[in-house]
Order: sequence, then structure tokens, then C-alpha cells
Amino acid sequence: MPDYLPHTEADIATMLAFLGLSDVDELFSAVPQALRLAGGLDLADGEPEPDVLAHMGALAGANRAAGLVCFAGAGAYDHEVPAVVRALSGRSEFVTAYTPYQPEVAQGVLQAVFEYQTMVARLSGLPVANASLYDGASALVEAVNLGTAASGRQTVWVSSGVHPHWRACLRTFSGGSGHRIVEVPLVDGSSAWPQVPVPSGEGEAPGVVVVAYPNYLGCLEDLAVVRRIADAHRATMVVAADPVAAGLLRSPAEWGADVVVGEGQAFGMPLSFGGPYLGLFSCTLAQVRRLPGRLVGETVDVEGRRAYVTTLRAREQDIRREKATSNVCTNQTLMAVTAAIQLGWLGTLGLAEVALRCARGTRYLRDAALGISGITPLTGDTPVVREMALRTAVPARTVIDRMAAEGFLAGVALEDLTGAGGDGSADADAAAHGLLVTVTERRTLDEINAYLAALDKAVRP
Amino acid sequence: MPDYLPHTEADIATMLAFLGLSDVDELFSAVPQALRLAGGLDLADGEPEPDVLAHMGALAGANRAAGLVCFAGAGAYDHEVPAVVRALSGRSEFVTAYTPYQPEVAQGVLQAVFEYQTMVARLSGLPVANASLYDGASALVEAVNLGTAASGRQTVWVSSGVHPHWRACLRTFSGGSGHRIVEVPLVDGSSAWPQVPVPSGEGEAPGVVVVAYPNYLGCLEDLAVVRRIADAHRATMVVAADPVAAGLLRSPAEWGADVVVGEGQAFGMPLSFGGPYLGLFSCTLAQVRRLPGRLVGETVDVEGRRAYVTTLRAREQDIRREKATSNVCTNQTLMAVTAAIQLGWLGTLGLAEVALRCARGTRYLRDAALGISGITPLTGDTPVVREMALRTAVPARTVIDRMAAEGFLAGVALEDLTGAGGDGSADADAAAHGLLVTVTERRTLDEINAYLAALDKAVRP
Amino acid sequence: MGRAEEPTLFELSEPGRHSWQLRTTGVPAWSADELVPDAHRRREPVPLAEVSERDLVAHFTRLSHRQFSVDLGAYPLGSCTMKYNPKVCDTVASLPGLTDVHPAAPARMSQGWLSLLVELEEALCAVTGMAAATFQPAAGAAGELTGLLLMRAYHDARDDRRRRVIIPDSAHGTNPASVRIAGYEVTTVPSDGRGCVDMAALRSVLDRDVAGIMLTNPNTLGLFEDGIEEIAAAVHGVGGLLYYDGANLNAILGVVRPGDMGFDIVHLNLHKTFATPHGGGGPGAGPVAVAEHLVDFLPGPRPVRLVHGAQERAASNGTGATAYGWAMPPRSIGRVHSWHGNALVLARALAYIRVHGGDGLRRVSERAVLNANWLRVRLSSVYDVPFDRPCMHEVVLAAFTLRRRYGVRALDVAKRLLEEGFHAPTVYFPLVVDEALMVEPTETESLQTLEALADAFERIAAEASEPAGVEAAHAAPRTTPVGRVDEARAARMLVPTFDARAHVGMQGDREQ
Amino acid sequence: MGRAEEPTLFELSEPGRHSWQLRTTGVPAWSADELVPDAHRRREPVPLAEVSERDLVAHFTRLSHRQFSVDLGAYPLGSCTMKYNPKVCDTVASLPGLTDVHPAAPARMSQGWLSLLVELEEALCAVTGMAAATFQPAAGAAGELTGLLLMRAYHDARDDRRRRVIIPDSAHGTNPASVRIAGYEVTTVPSDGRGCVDMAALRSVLDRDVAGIMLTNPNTLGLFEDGIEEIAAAVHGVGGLLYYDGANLNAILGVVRPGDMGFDIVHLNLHKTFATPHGGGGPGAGPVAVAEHLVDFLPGPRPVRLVHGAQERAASNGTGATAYGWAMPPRSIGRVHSWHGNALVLARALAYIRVHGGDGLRRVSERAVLNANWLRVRLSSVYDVPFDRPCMHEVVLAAFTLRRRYGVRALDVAKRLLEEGFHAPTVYFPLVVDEALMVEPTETESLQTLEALADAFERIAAEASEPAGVEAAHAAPRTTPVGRVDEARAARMLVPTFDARAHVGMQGDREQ
Ligand SMILES: Cc1ncc(COP(=O)(O)O)c(C=O)c1O
Ligand SMILES: Cc1ncc(COP(=O)(O)O)c(C=O)c1O
Repeated sequence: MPDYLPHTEADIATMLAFLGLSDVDELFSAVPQALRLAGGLDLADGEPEPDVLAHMGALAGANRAAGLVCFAGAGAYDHEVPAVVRALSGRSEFVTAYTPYQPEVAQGVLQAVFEYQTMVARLSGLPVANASLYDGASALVEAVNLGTAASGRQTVWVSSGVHPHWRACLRTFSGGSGHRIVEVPLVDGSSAWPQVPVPSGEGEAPGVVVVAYPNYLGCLEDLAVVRRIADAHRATMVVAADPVAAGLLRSPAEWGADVVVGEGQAFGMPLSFGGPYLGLFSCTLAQVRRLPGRLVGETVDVEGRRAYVTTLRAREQDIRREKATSNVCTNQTLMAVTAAIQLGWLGTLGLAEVALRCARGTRYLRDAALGISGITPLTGDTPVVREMALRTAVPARTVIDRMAAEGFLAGVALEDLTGAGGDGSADADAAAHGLLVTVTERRTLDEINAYLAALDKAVRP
Repeated sequence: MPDYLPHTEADIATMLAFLGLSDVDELFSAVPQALRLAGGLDLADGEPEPDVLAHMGALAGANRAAGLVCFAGAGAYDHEVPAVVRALSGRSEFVTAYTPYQPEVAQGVLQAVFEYQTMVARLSGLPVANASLYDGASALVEAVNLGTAASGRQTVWVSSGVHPHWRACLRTFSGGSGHRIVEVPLVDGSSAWPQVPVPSGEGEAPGVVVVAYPNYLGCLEDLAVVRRIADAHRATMVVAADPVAAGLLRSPAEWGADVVVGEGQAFGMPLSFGGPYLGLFSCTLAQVRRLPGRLVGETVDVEGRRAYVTTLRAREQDIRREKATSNVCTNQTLMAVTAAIQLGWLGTLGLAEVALRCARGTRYLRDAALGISGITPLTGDTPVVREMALRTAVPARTVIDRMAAEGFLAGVALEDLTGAGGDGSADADAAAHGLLVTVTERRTLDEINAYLAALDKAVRP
Repeated sequence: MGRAEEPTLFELSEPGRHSWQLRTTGVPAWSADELVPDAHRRREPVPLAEVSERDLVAHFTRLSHRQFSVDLGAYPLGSCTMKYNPKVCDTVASLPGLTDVHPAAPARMSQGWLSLLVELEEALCAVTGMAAATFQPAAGAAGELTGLLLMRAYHDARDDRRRRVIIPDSAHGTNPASVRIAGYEVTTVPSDGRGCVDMAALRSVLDRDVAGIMLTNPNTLGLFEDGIEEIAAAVHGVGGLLYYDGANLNAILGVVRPGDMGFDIVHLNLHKTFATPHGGGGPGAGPVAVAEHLVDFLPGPRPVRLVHGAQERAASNGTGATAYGWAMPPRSIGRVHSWHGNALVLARALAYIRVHGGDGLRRVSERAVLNANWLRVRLSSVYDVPFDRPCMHEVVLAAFTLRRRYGVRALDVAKRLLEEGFHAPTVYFPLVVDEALMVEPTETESLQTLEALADAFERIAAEASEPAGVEAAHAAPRTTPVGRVDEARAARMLVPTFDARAHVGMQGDREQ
Repeated sequence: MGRAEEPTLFELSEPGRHSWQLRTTGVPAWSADELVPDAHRRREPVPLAEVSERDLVAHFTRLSHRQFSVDLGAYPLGSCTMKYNPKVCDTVASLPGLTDVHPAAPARMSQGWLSLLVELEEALCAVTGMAAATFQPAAGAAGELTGLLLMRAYHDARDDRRRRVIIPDSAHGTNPASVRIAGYEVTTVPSDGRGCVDMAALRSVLDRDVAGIMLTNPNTLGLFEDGIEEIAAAVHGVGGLLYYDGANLNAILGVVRPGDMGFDIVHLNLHKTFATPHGGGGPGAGPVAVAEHLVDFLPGPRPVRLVHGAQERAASNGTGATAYGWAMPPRSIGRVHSWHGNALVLARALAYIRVHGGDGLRRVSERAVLNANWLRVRLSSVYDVPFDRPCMHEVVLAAFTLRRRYGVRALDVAKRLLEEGFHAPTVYFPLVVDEALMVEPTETESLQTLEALADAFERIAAEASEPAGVEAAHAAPRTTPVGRVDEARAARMLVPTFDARAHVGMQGDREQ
């Protein structure tokens, strides 16, 4: 009977006697007899830890992708996570604490999150960042909620350069919020804003305009245009920014963003089949009372010592209840702490270096790949920083299968991205032959060259 | 230039200026010019951590033994080490502290070692245990030093059932101490004490008698006989005891041991190619002032609170210097802490269960193996608890090579053990065909049966 | 240790220090201006901290010494189920075969993960009595919202527009907030004198505009809603659905299942019931399990066991073994997560479930309930017990007598407990109880720990009858890394980042 | 946190609790009496603690909060080189390919380990200027003893019996103790006014009975023995050998090598110079490197690169790659370890060396020496500096003026520093300095940390001139987990185990 329960038979007897009960079952006397589960759960009996570890190890061993050299990205990146970050973020004080409701014994988490908020704010250029949201998609959904509340308008113009899964989430949640999501097509890698029909009235005018920077195909959008559209409609400008690319690019705030969201996985979180990741969220001071999720602020204790505490609590669901503008309670605090540690490790120059190395590898691979017959660009000449979309002569899924045999996760098939969420925005042929390829700072020249050689073979009919 | 140095160029300039120096080289002005190393160290330049990790990973990958199911023992055992023990013993407060010279900030290590000492004392049945020695061999050497000092006699009778490497160490250090080591042969797995020539005078009479329990071939020696010999000569009786087998066996103290030593690797330390391991040492109260190494004792602080401190420090080398009876300073504290955690995890019943399971697996394998033609017993009917010596029709090294191809580390060739240390005590044929096989609680019936099937093939000429 | 103020990383920073080390790649070293068009190129690097690895380690290690956690002691925080989190699950969550898998890797290359998810889904269905589950929701609140969208999709599919969702007044704040964000209106029903849903009040608000009801059972007062069959019949009677907030599932594992109680939708908090650690506020995992009639609406794509046939043979690469793939439910509400949910949290939960098995999970609930009742009885003479009858896995005490008599509030009791080395219970929740102290010991605390906790509770109450004790209660905590924190000032002079300190005129350091 | 007394594991124990979980094996369940003969069979299980995993974790986590460490702050413990220990080395030391290798695995199956050891040996030889090394010694003192046995074997082989080994009076206690245990007599030579070996005194004790001299350079006063060439010539002149105690190698990496100074035998403390953590007192690793004329005497078997030929082809399994094996030196002194030394510590050291490389190791020493000198100059106005000239990687200060004027001793200064969040320096060592405070900042501390440390040192000295300050110094430390500990009582009423408490009448708990 493996478990983690401390009760000895004697303890149980003593405790039952104290309660005046003769049997453990009597503890459940409030549960109507008819509802009680007869015969126990339909689950196998417990197994000792080593057996379970063996089982989980076998499952882990069945993931062939784990052994492949990773050129896949699309919002989840294979970046360096050093031992020091794993060691510190794994400290049990951080791992096994709850939300810092008692600040006197939670200064560790609170200060780490305060530092995280500062770093996220510096990345985006905006003055306020929250303590995290679930992931990039949820951060975007919350940003749209904030924007519609701020503008009082339900129409949301979303560039199709925003990650297809994030857009899928937006659509899902619009089922509740009633937001009208208008997706703006990409043409040659850039949002074709002029293709959106001119709003016929206040109801159709966008309350929020959303763009990705770089977009999910790796292209740099013209954010000045987006700012002008937002200004024209007094809409909130939301930028979904890649926080690693931020090491090379002008900050979204410089471009005039009101809200900046992003996926923070790149800062210390392994790929992990998609989670736990980290939703980055920052905004202007004017919006702080609409900020979703938790916010840590600096203050003092009774003796005047510096102290940290979650603040502007009145916004949160446990206090505002049905008037709350966000329902988030548990977020991704440990990931925020991890990101703070990873960004502390990278520092000013390390982040810039990572971004630069990504761009270099991407350039190198792209230049060489486009020399392969059977590979053409999918996004024309639009600048590419960190991720690139290629058109493969054979279907991208086939390329990925073939390249796996050579030891590579070749990238992400556009079809899988746009199809999975029920998107359909990209045209079918482009999707089937579109391959999204990523090069991070971890990829060596040898790996890239071997990749190119394998690609050359893989795209042959 | 990867390193862990915090100095910025500005820091260095400021500091040099403060010292009135113009160049870092001037810091070394005391070093005669002629001696200075011209051209730097003959080592490659530094490499960043990920490169180093890749190199170390490649080395690790070149150890085929790591992937084999382990039936080798001979003093180093493949026991369960649960995640919880690794997590706790890996806490950086334990890992990155020094010897607890400042008890006010070292209660963590001190108390953990105090608990370790208590556990070791309970295992041996003796009242005092030290804070650890390097390994089983060093514990034995120190025990012999203690015993000769106590008896005032330099002759040491050592059963050849003591691990060959430990005996080799005894011989090495006798080169300094001048001890006369007399090795008592094993006959059919047991020490043949009567074969030792009767001492012709006080000089030849043993001051120390050493026996292993069980001995390195897995056999249980008659300790009552050893106690009688020790009594007859007023010698110190030293028992090298397997602390896991202690879960099933009468304690050495019950048999009358004066000093009990052992190898503590089984308590939470991975095999690790032989180290770091843990030397267990315990003795009677009468000998406490001769105890080698550190000893933690309980006391109180100025406010009367319970506190722990290293005690009887006057014994130690830093105080007694050339009058010290042991030179040990750094020991294996982290391993002692690990053992305390592992023994806390096992608890009273867990240790008994591990010992029992080892004995069961050993019995099962031995019974079945002796049914294989080409396998005969090497130690007759002598009881076997945890380790067994078999005679293989083909040389044991050949068996091990063949079994590796089937996924097993089949055991340890006696020849490797007795030869490596330059022993020569076992007769050559027995050594060449002797295979020491171990079954721990981690070996499943399936593994054992597969092993037996492979063995059946491997011993064919 | 842990009591000294720790400067921020930014104050430890010195330009030119570094920790980072990156792989040597050999990729051509183009400069930024060769790679990024001028208009887009950042001019100055993002200013972060610049510290050595040594200082990074010291900083975060010292911060960790200013943080309480389950691993340091009892954490009886009601509703949060702060049980011990087995270390083996950390090992599971760091298996390279799990951590190194890209979420967009084709199913053929991630069979282990898919199989893990399907196995966990089956286990959660067994525990809840439901038909299928989604793992996308990243926490309980996300599960609630997902569940409410499922509710909406279900009614929509029947062309049945409904506007209201019923919530008891004892509900957790996420429930009404989720209802609102799902586009529904909240209708609150009061609790009756026994701490359960007031049946008459419920009936009075039930009509065909009610999309459903959200309940947790046991409820947030720690009491089992013994009228659940009646509630279910009534809600189903008007065509509404029953939503189960799984926060309190820890009380009833193997005893009674939400599905058997009549619930249609259940969210689970894996970070509560299944011991995945809370991480200082996350990550969690809030899978939603549903009854048969809602399966088609689940978010997708979902991991599925492939039926034997062509698809399977393809996925298993001709080996013939049972294989797994992805499927989009036919009437799916769509995605609710960037990928597949907090996968590593899910892996932890499966390991926990396998160690316990069906028998062990039932023991978990038995002991959780035993512990809570022991505390209830033990403390009922010194604290108010607003609803003094057998509770489930938590007990709601109250300090209204202490407050009335001595001016010692629930908050003071909480802060005094911090001094005693325990975490505080949840205070001022549920809202229906004045000066609430919501105590959830969990099953992993031993009788000795419960005794020590009860002793501390009693000591605090006893001290309150003396002036010095009252003063001590108001001054508490004094042995913690900081004393009581000025929350009002934090909101008034908002300093959400280190850079904002300048605006409100804070000093780099307090006076020496 | 960290200040509350922690009961022992035995006090937390309750019969019937458990943590252990073992693999399901299916092996037949014979009972103990079927397996163990009656005479040998234990009747009662060994009484250990019986606790739940939860309590085990809480106990040791709480203990860890009562422990200072490098990761928590500066640890300027002279002679011990408490530098930052890179976390990447923890990863290296937990690679399954390294941890899961049995030490008796045949060479063919442990090529990675053998190759690692050979690479490390070559690196250590490059650093020390020696010809070969053994890794068996588990710590510095074990290295000393091994080195002295090598010395003895060398002379013995020449039939040259010598009885004495010379040691300076500033030497570490392990040196004379090792000499004694190696069967030699100690001859102590005094330091001269400059803190170096008194050459005249040395010459006066040198004769053909001298087996050798043990020195560390820089010596334990942190000073470089600039007469080392003369010393070497003199000792070699009488046929003696020079033994280098590597404790202070951190000062001279890439600057000067023991071999070039004339040393014949060197032990290294990898746990000092090469950042392998000290583990609260171990494990360490004390490899011994020797000059060419001593190689044949090294302990064995030794890992070696196989010469190309039959042996190699066999070991490399026909792949033709360079392969490694074991070799016994022809005149080996024998084994000094159960197996091959503290292997995982060696792996850590190699990783550290590779990250730094030749260039980085030199920087290590430069910065270590820079830091020590900065502290020396900064503190020379408030503390005594007995030998006030440029030091190497550590500086010996003294508190004799403080003691004479105010009665504040080195010990008081140390205890006050603990209150300030620093570890104390080494006190009362080396013995030749009265009220010694031996400060070794190491190269991983930043200028800011040095400044804070110096400020604390200065504050303590300044306070000593006021009565309250003196009192505070004597009462220190008061913010640590416990206050000053009664060491005399510990020795007088010896309680070496929990069970011994009963004999001296200690209570299970102090009065509440
Ligand atoms: C009763 C109840 N419902 C819902 C939630 C929300 O769960 P989460 O914090 O995971 O979003 C909580 C936890 O805070 C809770 O206690
Ligand atoms: C100068 C000196 N020599 C020798 C030693 C002994 O080394 P170890 O503690 O590793 O045995 C030490 C360390 O304590 C030392 O400082």
C-alpha cells in the first residue's frame, strides 16, 4: 500500500475514539448511501514509486521527438536552460509554496515576482507587468478583454500573423465574451490591413487591434501602421511580441503599443510538450486597474523595512467576484520566478547575444536552404529574425517524417498549426507545403549543415 | 572567456589603483621571475558550460556498464536511492557548507550528523560512532590504528574474508605504521584461524583481530571464535560489517566487537565508479578518546537551547598535530548526511525489508545457478546472505564479457579483486574461475531469470 | 538566516558582470545591422541585471530563505489542499524524454506523451465518473471558464439560449468571475442554517433561463451537500446542467463521484487533489471532465487511443502496437490553450495516481477527512464553529467571539500562527462566515503535527484573554522575515517595478 | 525561519509510520528464518526512525534552514577556499552514465570514466608541472599520507632509511599528523620575521636523516615563500624530497608551478582549488601528483591510455579508437582507497577545469590574489596585519590590539561577523599568529561583497571601543539559529548519540 500518509493504526484508533466514531466509513455519513461508490474506484491498486518511475520512464522513452535535434519553433523554442537556473527554480521553497497571501512569510516569491515584473516591463517598454498568465494565448485573450473594456467596443481586428493557436483561443473565448473577431489576412508575410472592410459604424469599428512582432512566420510587421489604425479608431493596440527577439528589436512600446503580451517559455522552460509555459503581460499605467491576474508591489512593513505584497487586490476575482474582468487565480508563478532567474542569468548582454545568435543561425540556414531545389520562400523578402516559413516541394509533413529518420525535428508543418485549431486562414496548398523552421542559439553550424544536407534529400519528390 | 568571476574591468582598475599597482602581474611580484610560468598553462582555453556538458555527456555515454543490469557487488551495491533522498541531500545548504567550525550557523549539518552517528551506533550496537571516514577501507585502517594503540601491540590478524582491497590498504599503510599484518586464510568461505602459527611471544601476539561479517564472499563467519581469540590475547576485536546485512543479522556488538567498521555506500550513494562513498566507524565508550575523525555531540547554547557541536576536538589533527592518532580532516560529511536521510527513509522496517529482499534474491539465484551445469559453489554450504561466490566452468572474465552482450553486469571476477590490489591470497585457479554475484532488493524475478538464462549460455566452453 | 533584507537583483548589478555561457556554434558572426533592418533594430540592449552566477545563486537562495513552503511545515490553507508533494514527481517532470518533446512534434514521435495523457484521462474519468476529459485548461479557473463554454455550446446546439448560472453564496470568487466572463449572469443562492444550499431559495430561482449551477461538494464550508440528489433533479428538471468545482475532490476520492451525484461537467485542480505543487501560485492544471452528452463539445485536438485500423498502423509505424493520435471533437468549442495544457503537471499527477492506485486514493480522502474532523472537535471549545457538524476535508472555524471579547481578529490569529512556524489558514473566506478561519490540514500531516497546530491555536486564544496577549496578537508576526506589511501603501503608492521606485521617491536602501 | 529548534528524527518517529517504497520484484518471499541460520539471525529490527516522507522532508528542509553555506553568502574561511561551486558540476555529477557505473566493471565497459580520469590527470600535471598523478586519496590529508608513503618508498628503494620530515611551524595540523602516521618524526622549523621559512633554522636541521620537507607555497600566512629555490636546493642537497601541500594552489594557477619550484610530490585539494563543494566537511579529493622519479611508486591500479597495439585493440573492441585501461605501477606502494577515489568529485573538477581552460585558471588566481590584497590594504588600519606585505590569495589579520585594548578577541570578531550575514574567517590559525583572523575571500566574491565585508569588519572594530560594543561582541551571535554554544559541556557530558541523552539525563525537550 504505497502512499504518503503518516497515520499509524494506533493514530487512527486514537483519532476515531476522540471523534466518538467506530469506523472510518462513519466519517462519510453525510454522503447519501445511494451515491456511495460500491467496490471502490475502477483503478489498479497502488504501485511503489520505483515501479511507477519505470512506467513513466517507458512512456518518456516512447517519445522519439525527444532525441531529435530541434528545428521546430512556432512559439515553443529549444533554448539553453543552464544548470544554475534549474537548480534555483527547483528550490522547494519556491516549488511548494502557495500564492503569497501571507506576505510576511512569502517575501521570497514576492520579491522574485517583483523582479520578474520589472524585467518584463523593461522588455516591453511598458511600465507595468503582471505576475504572469497561463501562456501566450491566455495573455492575448486577457489583453483583448482589457482592450474591449477600455474602448467599450467588441470588435477586434486580429492580424493573421498572430499564432494560429492563439487566434483559435481568441475565437473560443469570444463564444463567451461576445467579441467580434475579425482576422486580417497575411499577404507575403505581412498583415494586409487595407483588406479589412471599412467599418460601417461604431459597432464595427475596432476596439482592439492585435498584431504579432515578429509574426508567427518570423516576419517583422510594420507597427507604425498598426498604431495609426488604432489611433484612427481610438482602439487599444495589442502587440504579441516574441520576448527573445526583443533582444534585437525596438520595443513594442516604442512603436506605441498599449498592451504587450507574449509567451515566456523561452526564458528557462523546457519544451515539455507545451506546458507549463508562461503568459507575459504588460500595459500602460492608465490600464493598471484593468490589469488581469496578480500584481506585486513594493511597500514597507511595520518597522519600515522594504517589503513586497500583492497589490490592487480589489481587481481580483476573489474580491470583485462577478464584477471581476478576469477570473485568473492560480497562474504560472513558478515559471515567472524561473524566467526572472533565467533573465538574471542572461543579463543585458546575454539576452542580446541570444537574439543575435538566433538571427544569425536563421539567416545562415535560410540563405542555404533557398539554394536547395525544392525549397522556395513562403514569405518573400520580408525581413526574418528568428523563424522562417519555407515552401517545400513535397508536403511538409513528409519532409518532417523523412528528416526524423535523419535525427532532426525539421520544423512545424503549417498545416498542423493552422488546421489543428480549426483555422483555415492559410490557403490549403500553402499550408500543406509550408514548413516553419526555427534556429535557436543552441544550433551549431555542424547541426545546421547536416540539417541542410538532409533537407536536400528530403524535399526530393 | 567563460568563468565565474565577478570582476568588471572597472572593478579591476579601481582595485589595482587602491593597491597602488598598475598591472595584475604586479600582484605576483613575490614570485621569483625565473620560476614564473612563461606562456601560460599547457591547457586548452576555456569552453562554455554547454560545450563542457556535451563533452562530459559523451564520456558518460562511453560507459557501457551504466546500461547493464547490475549483479555486481563486492562492496559497491546497486540499491534503491529514492528521489526524496537525492532531493534532500542535494540541498545547497548541505552541499556548499564547510566543516561546522562555527556551530551557531551550522546546526543543520551538525544535527544531521548527530542523527547519522546515532543510526550508525544502532546498526553496530556500539555506543559511539564518528562523523564518517573516507570509505570502508580507511575506516578499517583507522580501526586497526586504534586497536594497536589500545593494545600496544603491532601485530594484526586479519581474516582473508575481509575485502581484498581493504586488506590491500591495510598493507599499504602498514608501510608507515609498521604494523605486522598477518592474513588468515579462508577455507571453504570461512576464516581458518587455527592455521595462524601460535604466537611465539608478546611481539607476535595479535593486538588486533579483524574479521568481516559477512565476509566478502558473502559467508557468515563465526564471530564467537573471533571474540575468544581476541580475549585470549587481550586484543581489540574489529568487525568489518555489511551495514545492510545488519538488517537481518545479529549486531557485531552482540558478538562482542570492540570496533565496527563498514562501507556506507549502500545508504543512498550511487555506484559512481567507486566514490564518494562513506566509511562507517563505531566503537565502545572506552575508546572514544582514540576515535579517529570528527565527533558531534549535543550540548546547549548560552540560552539553554539544544545545540550540537563537534566535540572532543583535542583528539583531532588541527589541535594535537604530531601527537594525533589520525590525520583525517575533510571526511565524507555529505555522504553521512545522505546516509542519515536514506536511513530515515528506510526506517526500522525498511532496512529489515531491504536486507530480507537481498537475501531472498540471493537464495533464489544461487539455488537456480547451482542447477546450471558449469556452475559450482565456491564456498560450500556456508550460509550466504547477500553475496555469493560461484565457480564458473569458463574463466569468470569471459563470463562477464559474454553476459555484457546480453545486458548484464554479471558480477565481479575474483581475479580482478584479488589481483588488482596485488593480493594473491586466493589460489590462482579459484580466482580465475571465481565469480562474485550480488542480488539486491532492486533485482526483479524477471531480471534474475533472464540472468540465469544468459548465464547458462555464458558458462558453456 | 532569512531575516536580512535582500537587495533586488538590479541593485546587485554592475555593468560588465555576466553569468551566461552559450554553446560554441561556429555560425557566421553577422552583426545586428546586417541582420535586422534599421527601422526595427533596437539601439540599446534591454537593460536587465548584470550579475555573476555566484551572486545570482546567492540572491535567489537567500530569497528562498525568506519563503515558507509545504516542505518547511504545515500549511493548513483551506480550499487550497497544501498536501505534501512527493519528490518522485519532480523526477518524473524532469525526465528528458518528457521535457525535450516539442509540442508540435507529430503524433508518431510523441507516442509516450499521448499515451500518458490518455491514461490520465481514463484515471480521472474513473475518479469522477465522467466520460471524457480535456487537459487544456491550465488551472481551476480556466477549467471553470472552459466548462461554462461547454455548457453554452450544449445549449446552443439545442438552440436553447439561456442566460443565467446559479452559484451558492459560499462559492469561491473564481466561480462568479468565470460565469461573467463566459457571458452569463450570476444568480446567487443563499446557504441555509446547516451551511448547505437553501433548497427553497434554489427552487425559487430555477427556470428555463438557467443554463446551469456551479457547485463544489463538499462545499467551501467543508460540508457535504447532502441534498445533492434533490438539487441535481431540480436543475436537470429545468434543463440546466450541473457543474462541479473540483477544488474539494480531495474529500471524496473513492467515496462518491461527481458523475454519480448528477454532475455533467467537472473541473479538477490537479495541483490540489493530486499533489502537483502550487509553485508559489502556479502552474496548476484544471482538466475538465464531462458526461457523455458533452464529449463532442470538448476543446481539441484531444489525445486519443486510435481504433485498430489503418490510422493506427500508420501511427505505430507498422509495429502493430496500440497507438495514439489526435482528434478534434466534432462540435468542439475550440482551443483554450496555446498547446495541450500544462503537460508536465499532468505527468506529475499521473505518477501520483499510479503510486496510490484506487485503494490509496480512497485512503487519501479518509485521512484528510479524519484530520479535519479531529481538528474540528479539538478546537470547537476555543474557536467558534459556525456549522458544528461533521465536516469533510476542511473545517471552517471563526474568531467572532475572540473579536467581540478581546478585539483579536481572524487576521491576528493567522499572523500569530506564522510566528509559531505554521502557515495561516485561509481567512475571511467563505464570505458567509464572519471572521472565518478555514482550516484544511490535509492527509499528509501526522497526528503530532495536528496536535502541535491545535496547541498553537489554543495558546493564541488563551493569550487573547490577557492584555499582553492581545498586544502580541496585534503585533504579530515578529519572527518572520518581515513584520506586518503595509498593504494600503502598496496600493496608494503603486510600485509595480523596480523602475517605478524612482517615481514615488523610494530610496535605494533604507537608512543604515 | 530557521530559528526554531528542530527535534531529532527520533523524536518525530512513531512506530508504524514509513517512507520507504521498494520495487515490486516477484521474488519468492522466504522468511528470515528460512534464510538466516538461527545463531546469526537478528531478533528485533535495528531501531531507526519511523517517519512519513512528508516529515522526513520537513525535517531535513528545516535543518537546511539552520545551515550557512556558500550559496547563502560570503564564506571567507582562510585556507579552505570557499569559492562558488558552479551548478553545472552538479549536473555532471548526476549524469547516469557516470553515477551508474560499478567500480569493478571491466575497463571495456567503463571507457568513459577511464578517459575522464586520464584527461584530468593530464590537466593536473599541466597545472602542477608534475609527471603523473593518483586519484585514490579521498581528501587532502589522505593525499599527504600517500605522498609521505611515496617518499618512504622512494628512499627505501634506494636502501636509504631516513627518519625525519621537516615542517614549518605555520603548517596545517594535517601535515604533522600525516608525518606521524607515515611513521616519520616531525622536525619543526620556525618562521622568520617575514613570515617565511627561517633559512638558517632550516639549514641547521638538514641532514641525511631528513626524508623531506612539507611546505605549502604560498604558505598558511598567505605569503609566497620567495626563498623556495634556496629551500629546494638545500633539501635536495641532503637527498630529501620536497612535498607540496596543495591547499593554497588557488593562488598560483598559471603563474608558477610546484614542479618548477622544485617540488617532487604535490597533493591537490580539488575541493578547494577546483571548486568541488565541501559538503559540510567532505567529500573532497586529494590527488597526488609526482615527478618522474616517483611515478613507479604511485598507488594502483592507475587509469592509463593504452599504447597502440594488441591491448588497445582488445579494449576498444576492434573500433581502433584510443582506449584506456588499468595499470599497476611496477613498484607501487599499493592501494590507498577501496576503489579509485572519490570519482564524482573528480568529474566535477574536470568540468570546472574545462570551463576555465588554461586562460581562465590564471584569471582565477589573479582575482583571488587581487581580492585578498584589497581586503588587506582596506583593513590594515583597523586590524593588525602581522606580516604587512603583499599577500597571495589570503591575508592573515589579527585582533591582538583589539584584545589588548578592549578585550575583544578574534573569536568575538568571528561571532559578530556571523550576525552580519557572513561566515567567519578561520580563527587562531596559523598558530604562529596571536588572535589570528585568516581571511580568504576567493575570486568569486565581487567588489561590492568585499566592501560589505570590510564594512562589517570595520564596524565591529569601531564598536569595540565602546562598552556596549564590547558587550555586543561578547554576546554575539544573537541572530543565528543558536547563540554561542557550550563546547566545554559537550566534551564534559559527552552525548555522541541520541541514545546517550538518557545517560546524562537530558530531557526530550527543554522546558516549554
Ligand atoms: C473552491 C475553489 N474553486 C476554484 C478555485 C480556482 O482554482 P485555480 O486557482 O486553480 O484557478 C479555487 C482555488 O483557488 C478554489 O478554492
Ligand atoms: C593547508 C592545508 N593543508 C591540508 C589540509 C587538509 O586537507 P583535507 O581537509 O582535504 O584533508 C587543509 C585543509 O583543511 C589545509 O588548509
